[in-house]
Amino acid sequence: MKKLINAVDDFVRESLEGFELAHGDLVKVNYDPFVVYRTDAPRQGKVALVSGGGSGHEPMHGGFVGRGMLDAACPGEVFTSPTPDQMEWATRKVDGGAGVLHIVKNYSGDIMNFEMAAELASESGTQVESVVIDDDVAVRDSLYTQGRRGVGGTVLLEKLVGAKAEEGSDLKAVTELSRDVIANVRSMGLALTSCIVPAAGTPTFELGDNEVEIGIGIHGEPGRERISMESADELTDRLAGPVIEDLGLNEGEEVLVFVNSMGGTPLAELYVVYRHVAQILDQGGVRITRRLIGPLITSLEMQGCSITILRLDDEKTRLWDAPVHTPALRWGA
Amino acid sequence: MKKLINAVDDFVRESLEGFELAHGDLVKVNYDPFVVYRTDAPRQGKVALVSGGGSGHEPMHGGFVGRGMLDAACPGEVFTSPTPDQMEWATRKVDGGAGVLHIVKNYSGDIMNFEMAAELASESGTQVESVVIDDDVAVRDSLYTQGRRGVGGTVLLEKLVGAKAEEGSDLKAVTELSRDVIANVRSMGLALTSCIVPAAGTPTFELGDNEVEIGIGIHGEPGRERISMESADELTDRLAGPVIEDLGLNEGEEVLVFVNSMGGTPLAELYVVYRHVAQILDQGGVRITRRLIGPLITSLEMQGCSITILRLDDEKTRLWDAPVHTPALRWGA
Amino acid sequence: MFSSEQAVDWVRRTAAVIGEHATELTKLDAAIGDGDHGTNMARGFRAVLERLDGLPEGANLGAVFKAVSMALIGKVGGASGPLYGSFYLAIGRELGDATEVEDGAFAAALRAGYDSVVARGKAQLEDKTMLDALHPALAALDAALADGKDLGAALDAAEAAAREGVAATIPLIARKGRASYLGERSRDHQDPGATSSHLILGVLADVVNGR
Amino acid sequence: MFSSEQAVDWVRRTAAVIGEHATELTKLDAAIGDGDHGTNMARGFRAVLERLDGLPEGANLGAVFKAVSMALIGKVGGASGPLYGSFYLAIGRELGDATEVEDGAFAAALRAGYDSVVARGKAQLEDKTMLDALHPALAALDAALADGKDLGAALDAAEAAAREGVAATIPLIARKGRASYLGERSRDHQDPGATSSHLILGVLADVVNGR
Ligand SMILES: Nc1ncnc2c1ncn2[C@@H]1O[C@H](COP(=O)(O)OP(=O)(O)O)[C@@H](O)[C@H]1O
Ligand SMILES: Nc1ncnc2c1ncn2[C@@H]1O[C@H](COP(=O)(O)OP(=O)(O)O)[C@@H](O)[C@H]1O
Ligand SMILES: [Mg+2]
Ligand SMILES: [Mg+2]
Ligand SMILES: [Mg+2]
Ligand SMILES: [Mg+2]
Repeated sequence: MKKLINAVDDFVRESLEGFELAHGDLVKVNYDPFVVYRTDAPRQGKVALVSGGGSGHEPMHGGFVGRGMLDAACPGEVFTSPTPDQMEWATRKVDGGAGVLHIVKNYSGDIMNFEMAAELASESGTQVESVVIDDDVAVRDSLYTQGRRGVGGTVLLEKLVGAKAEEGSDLKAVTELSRDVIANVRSMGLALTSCIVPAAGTPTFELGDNEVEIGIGIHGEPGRERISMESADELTDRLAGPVIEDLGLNEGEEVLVFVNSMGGTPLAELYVVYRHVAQILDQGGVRITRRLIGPLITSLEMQGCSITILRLDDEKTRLWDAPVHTPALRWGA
Repeated sequence: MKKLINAVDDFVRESLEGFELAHGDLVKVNYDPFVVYRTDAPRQGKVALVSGGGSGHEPMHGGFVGRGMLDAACPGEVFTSPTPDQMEWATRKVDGGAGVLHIVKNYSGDIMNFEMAAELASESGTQVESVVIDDDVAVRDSLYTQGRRGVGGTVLLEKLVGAKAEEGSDLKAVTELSRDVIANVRSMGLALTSCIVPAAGTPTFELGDNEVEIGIGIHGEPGRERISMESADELTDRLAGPVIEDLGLNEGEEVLVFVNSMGGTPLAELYVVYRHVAQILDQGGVRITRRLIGPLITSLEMQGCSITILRLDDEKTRLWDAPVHTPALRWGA
Repeated sequence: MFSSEQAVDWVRRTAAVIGEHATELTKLDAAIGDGDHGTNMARGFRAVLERLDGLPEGANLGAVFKAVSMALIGKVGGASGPLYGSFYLAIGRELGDATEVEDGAFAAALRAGYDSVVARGKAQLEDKTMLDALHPALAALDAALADGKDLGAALDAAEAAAREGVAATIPLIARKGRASYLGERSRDHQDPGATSSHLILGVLADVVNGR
Repeated sequence: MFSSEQAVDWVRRTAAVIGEHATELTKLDAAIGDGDHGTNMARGFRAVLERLDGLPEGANLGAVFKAVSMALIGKVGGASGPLYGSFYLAIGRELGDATEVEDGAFAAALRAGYDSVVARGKAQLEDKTMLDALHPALAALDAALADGKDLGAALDAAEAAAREGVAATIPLIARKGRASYLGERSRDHQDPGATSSHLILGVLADVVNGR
């Protein structure tokens, strides 16, 4: 394992220290327990957004803390859900009296830890709502299983809901928008290589020189099928197809397309993928009116990509365009 | 070789097509010859900036075309200098009557191709100046050799000079600022893995499981020495030391620190590196007042990083903060 | 009878055993999860040891298990953190300020721990989770005690049942936890959480039997 | 005598030979450069072939070499693009609208090509570049012609000298081009550009000798 780290056990903390040193104008970091929060927290009267998840997905979530997006993020160990004390600390810290929304990705660990935190926080009188995002169409949904994972849609959710909260909407409206976004966003990803979890030191899975894992999760969980390597356009068809179908997109609709790198895939290749997504949607008469391209929800150094499509309406488009100023996403400010 | 590409020969063009589809509000792409240029070019009375170099370093340079930065960029084949017809086409296209500055990285190929283009363009009456950036301290400089390579400093140069030109400064002033920036910026990089040039299909160089290439170029040119793996802090010392020494930084000075990923190294590791750079400079009494962290001048999927330090003064700080709106860098707009 | 001393002994030795099996647990999790179960559990039980050092001499059973649960909830993360945290939390709540309890009372406490794992995780039997090791084990424990066996013998029966439960997870298709994302492909793999549950019960049997 | 037909033949056969040796050239460049010399040259000479197809029957020498140079300048990129582009451009300028020239005139044209490579690249002998193959070759060519040898024999001498020149680049430390960044480490590697120059002259000798 060759990584730019010191002691494995110090990786998350040292990375957070560098992050705070770099972006101290926007964020502060608490180290026990780990919480990244806005320097201006709590914002009185504003609904506060708290998200969190395992580390190794940078810039998500810490990179999305700041004006127009999250109030706090709770980084767990690499690929491991954060613990309730983190979410509780964050919730108390950013609560501005208007309530706190927990943005949770659909993993049993994340859900249970956030649940415990919400229980603790409500005991102390804070009003907490939580929403669970499950946009990964690679996982067939069912009442009897864990259901779909939360992946790329999380980034878009945090941007849109962050803008809504920044506008001064109340907890009910912010929560409703979250559910609306979750209902209108889908994703699917693939891996060309595995990643190496520092604590493990060896690749999470083995992938042959000519193999691709389709439907990979963001934690190196194996996907639904393993195929032999294909062209970028063919692979793009495999990801975009299920996403478009599951969204039930119709001619004339407007969407935001998000092509994400798993960490190790360079930007130039993402544009090759975006090119074909645009061709596919164009053939279907769907209009791409907004887009996001880059490594925003990653799996350490994994090579691969994911495609996320969000159905837009006027409000979502307006909220997407609203100013955002965080370490990882910035415009209009 | 597993990459998200179609036919190898179509890679650069298809990536540019995706890039134009994604960022058509900011840039247009000409396909014969390849040139990325601002949608609003030529800007009458504004000094125009033209840069270029091999592809495979995305987002550089095409991602830096737009308001407050470049007017045009000429992408060559992967890791191969663009050809004179590209620079000539770009120069004519963006010339707004106030002259054109060619920003050239110090590689014999880049220099010779830009030279030929400048000769052709001046024949047709356009006033062309050119500056050569050579910030890589890994290469020992000498009158008798090619001299240092142009690496990370190029990104900072293009931002600062872009802001200067946007302000309406004339060709002389813009050229002088360029030379001033070049005199005050130094870089050095390392590689943990090689990259694979699509046309070659095999790694440019072999690096053992425990080896690091110190002083790597951005084209997978071997560096100055190969050592066995060390901790992030030790490796950071190896890069930052020569950079700081060569810049001759003194206590009390202000700098911009740019920690760059070679493409395959995840953001979380860059922050570990940034953390230690900050510690080193802090010990030396040097103040980091601006910073840039991310994959901005890459070598395809190579794992590794580079550290660039720019000595700041009031003007450079002001120009850094000036609004920029390009596909890859955006603030204040 | 089960005493605070045995409780501390159980937990300390569990920490050691989890440490020894961390790599194995992580490997199992890498196959159908995300490859961190061993690391999570080892990190959690290291924190448990620190907490125990902070406990006063002769602390009661409630205090011991509360400390264990807080350490796990605060350090394990993932799915197993809240689950094992709830497990020990409920055991401690059940045993309260006693420093020694009857076999039946201890068995009832373990049952309360199990119920709270179910409440937290909302999994069902044969979802390929730790429940598939814990449930048969506690059933065997109760049955053995009902037959008049002593706690040591009953816990050996429980350990054996847990071991079978772990083996029985192999053919199952996961319906909870990360492994569930794999659907069919989760078959033919042993569940890591069931495996760690079996290890924990094994240590308990050894402690009570003075091995 | 050297004719337009021979010129076209030279260039077409060069395209084939470069294609065959592309991988070798790229390998050499990967060792001390950036691993694209073969790809660059092959891409350039494919463009050359297209240009030649566009040339009118019996085009003069100036037109042929101008076409070659434009194709290379427009398609090779890198360092070798402008350099070989300048090489053929100067040759063409020198030969102008003739369709056939004396041996001495052709040798002088090659010399002019060489001079313009020097002017463009500002390299010196023993900088470990294509100059180290071209220079000894042209010296041998001139000497042989001065001895009264015919062009074919003189070009064989030139090819032999170029081959030695290529070998002589191996111990050199590069002072120009990417290889120069390696300093000491550029030693013990053969220069790719010198190698391609030798291939080009080899084809010329074959063509003129009717091989
Ligand atoms: N809802 C649940 N109920 C009971 N046990 C569960 C549940 N979800 C997961 N588990 C157990 O947790 C184990 C995985 O734990 P761990 O790897 O530490 O957490 P994570 O899956 O978040 O990485 C699984 O093997 C399974 O036994
Ligand atoms: N200044 C120069 N003068 C003469 N030849 C040069 C010069 N710089 C480079 N070369 C030649 O060019 C060759 C490399 O060509 P190529 O790999 O195609 O370009 P690049 O180095 O830009 O990738 C070197 O092997 C060397 O022979
Ligand atoms: Mg986990
Ligand atoms: Mg090159
Ligand atoms: Mg796990
Ligand atoms: Mg080369």
